[in-house]
Amino acid sequence: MSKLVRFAADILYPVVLIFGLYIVAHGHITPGGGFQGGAVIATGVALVIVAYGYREVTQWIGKGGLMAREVVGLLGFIGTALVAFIFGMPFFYNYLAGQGGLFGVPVTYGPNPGELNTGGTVPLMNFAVGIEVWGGLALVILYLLSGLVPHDDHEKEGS
Amino acid sequence: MDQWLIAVLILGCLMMLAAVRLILGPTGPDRVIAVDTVNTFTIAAMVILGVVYQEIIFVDVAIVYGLLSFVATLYVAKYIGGEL
Amino acid sequence: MSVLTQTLLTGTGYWNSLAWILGIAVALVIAYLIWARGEAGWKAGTSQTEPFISGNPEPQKRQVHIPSGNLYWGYLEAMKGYYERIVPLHTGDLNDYMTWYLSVMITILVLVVVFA
Amino acid sequence: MILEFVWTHAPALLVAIPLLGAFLCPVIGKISRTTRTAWVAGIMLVSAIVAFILASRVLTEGTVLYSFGAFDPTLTIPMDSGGIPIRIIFTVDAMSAFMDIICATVGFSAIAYSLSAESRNSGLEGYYTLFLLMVCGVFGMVSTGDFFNFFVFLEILSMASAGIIAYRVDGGVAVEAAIKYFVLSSVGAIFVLFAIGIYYGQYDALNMAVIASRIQWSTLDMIALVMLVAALAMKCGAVPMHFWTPDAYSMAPSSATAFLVVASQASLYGLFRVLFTFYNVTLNAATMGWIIIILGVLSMVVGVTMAIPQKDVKRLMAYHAVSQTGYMLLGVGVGLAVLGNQPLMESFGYMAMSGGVFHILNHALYKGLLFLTAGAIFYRIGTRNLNKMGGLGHNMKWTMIFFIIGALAIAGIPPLNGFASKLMIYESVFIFNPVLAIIAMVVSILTLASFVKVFHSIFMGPQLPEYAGVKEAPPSMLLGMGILASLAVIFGLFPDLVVTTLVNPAVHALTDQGAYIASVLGGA
Amino acid sequence: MIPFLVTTGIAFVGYLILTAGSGTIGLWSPTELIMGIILAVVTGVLTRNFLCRSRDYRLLSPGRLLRLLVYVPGPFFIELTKANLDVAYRVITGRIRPGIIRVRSNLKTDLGIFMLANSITLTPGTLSVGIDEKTNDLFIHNINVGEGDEKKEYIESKDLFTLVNLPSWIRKIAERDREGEVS
Amino acid sequence: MRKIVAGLILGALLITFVAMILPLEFGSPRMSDMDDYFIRYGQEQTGNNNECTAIVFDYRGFDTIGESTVLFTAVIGVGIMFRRFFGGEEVEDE
Amino acid sequence: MAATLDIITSALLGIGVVFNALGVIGLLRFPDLYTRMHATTKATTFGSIFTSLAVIVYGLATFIGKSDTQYLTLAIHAFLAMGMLAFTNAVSAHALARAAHRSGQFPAQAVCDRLAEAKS
Amino acid sequence: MLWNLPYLAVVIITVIGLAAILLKKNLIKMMLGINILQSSANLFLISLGYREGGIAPIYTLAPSTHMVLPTPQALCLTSIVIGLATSALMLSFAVIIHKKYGTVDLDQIRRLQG
Amino acid sequence: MIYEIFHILVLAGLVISASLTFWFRDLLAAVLAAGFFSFLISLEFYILQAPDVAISQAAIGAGLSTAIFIIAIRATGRYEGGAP
Repeated sequence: MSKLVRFAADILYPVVLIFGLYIVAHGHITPGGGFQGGAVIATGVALVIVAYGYREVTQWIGKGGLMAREVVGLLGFIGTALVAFIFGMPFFYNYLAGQGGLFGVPVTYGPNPGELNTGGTVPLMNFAVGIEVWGGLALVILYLLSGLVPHDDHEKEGS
Repeated sequence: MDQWLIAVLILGCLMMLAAVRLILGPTGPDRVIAVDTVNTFTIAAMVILGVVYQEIIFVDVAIVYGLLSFVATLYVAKYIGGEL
Repeated sequence: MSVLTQTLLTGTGYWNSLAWILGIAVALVIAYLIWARGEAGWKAGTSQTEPFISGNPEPQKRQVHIPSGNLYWGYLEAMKGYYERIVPLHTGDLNDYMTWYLSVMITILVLVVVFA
Repeated sequence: MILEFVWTHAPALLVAIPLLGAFLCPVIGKISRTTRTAWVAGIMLVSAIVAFILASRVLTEGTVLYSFGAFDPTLTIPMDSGGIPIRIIFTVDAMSAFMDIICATVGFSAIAYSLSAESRNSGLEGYYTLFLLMVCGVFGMVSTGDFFNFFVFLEILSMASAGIIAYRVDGGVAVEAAIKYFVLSSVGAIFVLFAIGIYYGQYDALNMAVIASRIQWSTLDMIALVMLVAALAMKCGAVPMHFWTPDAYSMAPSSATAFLVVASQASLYGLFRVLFTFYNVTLNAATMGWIIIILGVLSMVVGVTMAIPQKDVKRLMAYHAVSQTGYMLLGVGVGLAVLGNQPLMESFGYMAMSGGVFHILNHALYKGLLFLTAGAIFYRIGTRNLNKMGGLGHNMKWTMIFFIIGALAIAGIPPLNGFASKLMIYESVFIFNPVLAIIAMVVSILTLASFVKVFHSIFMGPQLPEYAGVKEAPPSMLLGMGILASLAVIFGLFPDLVVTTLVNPAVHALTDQGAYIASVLGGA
Repeated sequence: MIPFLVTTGIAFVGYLILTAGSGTIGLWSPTELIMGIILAVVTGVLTRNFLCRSRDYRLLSPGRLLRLLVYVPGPFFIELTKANLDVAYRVITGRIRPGIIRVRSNLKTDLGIFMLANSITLTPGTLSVGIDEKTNDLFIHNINVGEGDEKKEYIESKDLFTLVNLPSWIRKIAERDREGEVS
Repeated sequence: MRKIVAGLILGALLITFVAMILPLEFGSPRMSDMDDYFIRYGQEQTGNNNECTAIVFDYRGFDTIGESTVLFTAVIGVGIMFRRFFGGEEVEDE
Repeated sequence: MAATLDIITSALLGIGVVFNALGVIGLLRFPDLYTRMHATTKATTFGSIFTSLAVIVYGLATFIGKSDTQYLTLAIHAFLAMGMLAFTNAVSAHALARAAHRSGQFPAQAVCDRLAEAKS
Repeated sequence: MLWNLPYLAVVIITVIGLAAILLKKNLIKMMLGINILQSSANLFLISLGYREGGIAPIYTLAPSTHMVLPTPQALCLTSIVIGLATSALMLSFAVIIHKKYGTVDLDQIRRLQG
Repeated sequence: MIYEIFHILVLAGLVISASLTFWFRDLLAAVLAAGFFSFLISLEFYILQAPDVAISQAAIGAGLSTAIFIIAIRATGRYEGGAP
């Protein structure tokens, strides 16, 4: 794409990123959450990809890094759930809610604008899912685009 | 409060009118601008509906829309331009 | 242990594991006896291993081999009318697959509604 | 200590361990081949052990409940939620334990087999990831007690299956098979989602026990029943909707095919769960039973007749899989047709259902074994075309023995396991309707005939010159086949062991709707 | 290091704008501020090479920022209004004389050409169709090409705007201070 | 032929679905015990103002891990499709 | 107070809707792609800015009246949506026009086409 | 007032999606049909949970606490993700099919038959 | 009243855009119609008070889904049943 679009992508990518992270972080008090925020960020990556083209982007954003992001997100999710076993609780027990400290501040009941540090394990899981979706959806786009760029191997075994 | 609802209704009608160009449009880019127009109206309608419902948080949806429909347009444009 | 030797009741059938093990053992003993009656003069690598077909030379392995397509020729010929109808149904067309699926769904629905 | 922990948390670990293994597999696969091998085999072994522990717990204690995220039962079924569980509950009854055991056994054998069978391919960490995800999907589908959760695991299973069917990309035929399977299964899954919506809209509940306890026979329930039955019957390959089966089974890698059999049986489990646990006697049992019987008979006949002229060995076996699915549907359908009638149930209904359910286990064993032997042959000679094969018995003796065991078992020759379940089906169905039993026997004979052909054309005959240098399959493949073959023989010799300990509890768990509801909702 | 700081700062400001009205420290609550710093650092680490690709920090000086803030609702909005009235006139009457012309911009920086192109797209009956990547010349589709303009090789960018000289504003915002330094 | 069959099927499905929606009533769910429980107690039990997130990540968290797994499966599947091959690939035969 | 607010917001909404309508009419009426793009890009952006402005004015006025911070948030978020809209609309219009020109679609009734000349 | 119109829309959209699946020969078109079908299922779920005059199930400073049912929204989120994953996998299959067969016409993607 | 009319308009738009997706033979136009469908269904979710789902559908339908479909069209071919 032209220089203007590339410049716009450069400007918009941080904006999209911070906005996606905002959606992820506020998943438990405003609409949004891990999946939505992750999808927003992944769309930001797709924006960079479309502005600069597949070959150039793969030098900055590797598939390995995205896959690592996805695996880390999933492990964080399942790990957050598994930690409940250490406390002798069942799988997916919300062991932080209402306990005070990090993310455990008791909420005021009824309509209120909400505090960030409530919700127990939910914000942690939100972040984990956000990271996972970020990696996953960006990888899907990269892989599909790699189907358009002919590799040498593909050329050979295509017959 | 009626003015908000009337504005939303008119925007809805305009959306349908823009869909006419989506049907007629002889070439790809014509259809793309029709969809782009619908998209703009959707965002405007969402912002106004946020006031109608008295729910401030709903406006976030419009921001997401504004940011992301751009990407789809870029992909289509890149495809039409033969660069993809 | 009792479960191992119990008889499986199938209404009219009879299935005792002990009886089967016994039967297999007897069969093995008989097989051993037959095997033991054979002569011990066999040697590998001699002309003993080659087949003797009325003194003629051994045909090519390829010619002796019967490929599977030639098996059951008679059966396929007899059932030709059936196969001519059933094989073309497997068109390999995805639309047909979907059509079959949805039509079976509709049929079941009609049956259920009618007989309800 | 650890045993106690596993004993308590077995239902959660059953899904969590394969998931963890799958999530780490792409990373660990990057380190080295041996690490990856050890990781995959270890994960599969551990989850198999957990499955067996869970099964033993179910068989000793009765239905096991595990609710995610709450110890306190009042948090799961609180006083003022109208008696509806608010969290996801895993309800592992005897039928689920039965399916868990099948999945664990076949999964472990197939993994052991695949360690050397697939070693020549690229992208192996993806392969093993998808395999573990399939295992996870089957475990989740069979042990969940929440209907939406069932849908999610169904999607995981079908997606992982589609990926694994398309695994050998080159040529494109595998991808074609995968896309056919995947389009069908995703449309089916959408209908399942519609059915979930209908249940939710009517009863405001997603828990299976709650739906079962409240279900009536209204129009909406009828439509939901039809959607579910059609979708799940399609996914297990009943006849007018079986077209994807030969495509997918013949094109997947062999170890995955052995597991795809289990995957389609998980859908069969879902079908039985819907029919027996949800509707049970509110259903018009005779109509629905006859529908299932007709599907089963069609599957048997069409499957076996289509199998005979096939040239591709795996495609032939896939048609046999369709045919064997017909036996299960027939047995269980007869049980369903007489469901409300207690004397008839006592005289032959339970027996027919035991036959059908026992056949699930047997089919998984011998069909898995047959697919694995076909894969071993393909691994060594590089073709699946029966016309090009011949004389392999000289080179691959162990494979031949395993193939004989599998072929005789599928044909129902005593004393192998196929005979036991088929005998139960024949005799009970004969009382119900003699024609059906005769059809079943004829199909069995045709199965034997078809496998005689396969056996003859693969192993018999003179040693062909182009296959002179063919060696025996590698040891890990033999291990995988050996496990299944020995189980087939043992279950054939001691069928009563299985029938009394596993199958009869499973059948009673299926038919007894009240016990299922009571175990979740407590009392009443 | 500077790109990281700049990006982090901008991201933090963005986060603060998004969460305004959440608490009592100014408009923000303490947890929001802490979370904002963390997320801004993450954004800074990941996108520092995108936002500051050209290593051009001119816009950071307060004077230019102020001018930008004045520019958007001021001259730009006036032109926008005028352009829309123009479009309304043409929509109703259907009187058009389109053509693609070349505009010499004399802008060097990416930001400058970006602002000019967007201003052109949104303002008088013009639409930027292409850009010459070397000389930063814009190709513009004009809905009503002036008499005689189609003969010229190129036209100056300030001729496009009738009320306010937008290119000079952009130059003051995005380019070097004195035009003499442009080389 | 195909069009006729498809038309019949679609017509039957249309009737089925219309029969499906007729007993339902838009705007007033038949029962809402479970959801009323979520609305009433969700905030104090999990500390989430957003009940939807509370359900997604707490009450039905296990569904969500299934959902993430579905996405992961899709990514792995797509990755397998577009992988680079090395020599010695298994060959298909017809 | 409330009546004044109603009048102001109604006026802003009215302007916005009118310009949006003009944009759609232009979209339907103009002969070729580029002129249509003129209509949609400018008019709908301008119209949507005005509808958003109505929301912003409403939010700020209510914030000042009730001193309830959520209305401030409403105004800010509406402002952000507006900004995003203007920004992305301009860039996507440019990208689309460029792509259309690259794909060989030239303006109808054009008096001159320097880009095609420059490319050839 | 509104009667069952959203449900009616769901029905029509579902039938259109199924028609695309049954009649269209192009794989991509078929996938668009599946996409539409998936969306209609989502819309069905959300419509089930709507309560007349309810507000979104989020405790902000909204005027009342008469909320729409939250569970269908949670289910719908899951189902949307599943739909996207399905589309991605299917499209990658279609791309590979085109690479190997040179077509996405279903009449020609029939090497597996009989 | 106005609100209901708007609601009905959106539902009608949904049906129209779905049939357009079915009807177009140019796949690019079909994908654009699917994008239009996605906008409208997101607006419908918004109207039905499900902002979470609306954001999700916006992010998926507006951005990623269209992009993926466009890439697939580029990789396969633009016209259904061969070029016109």
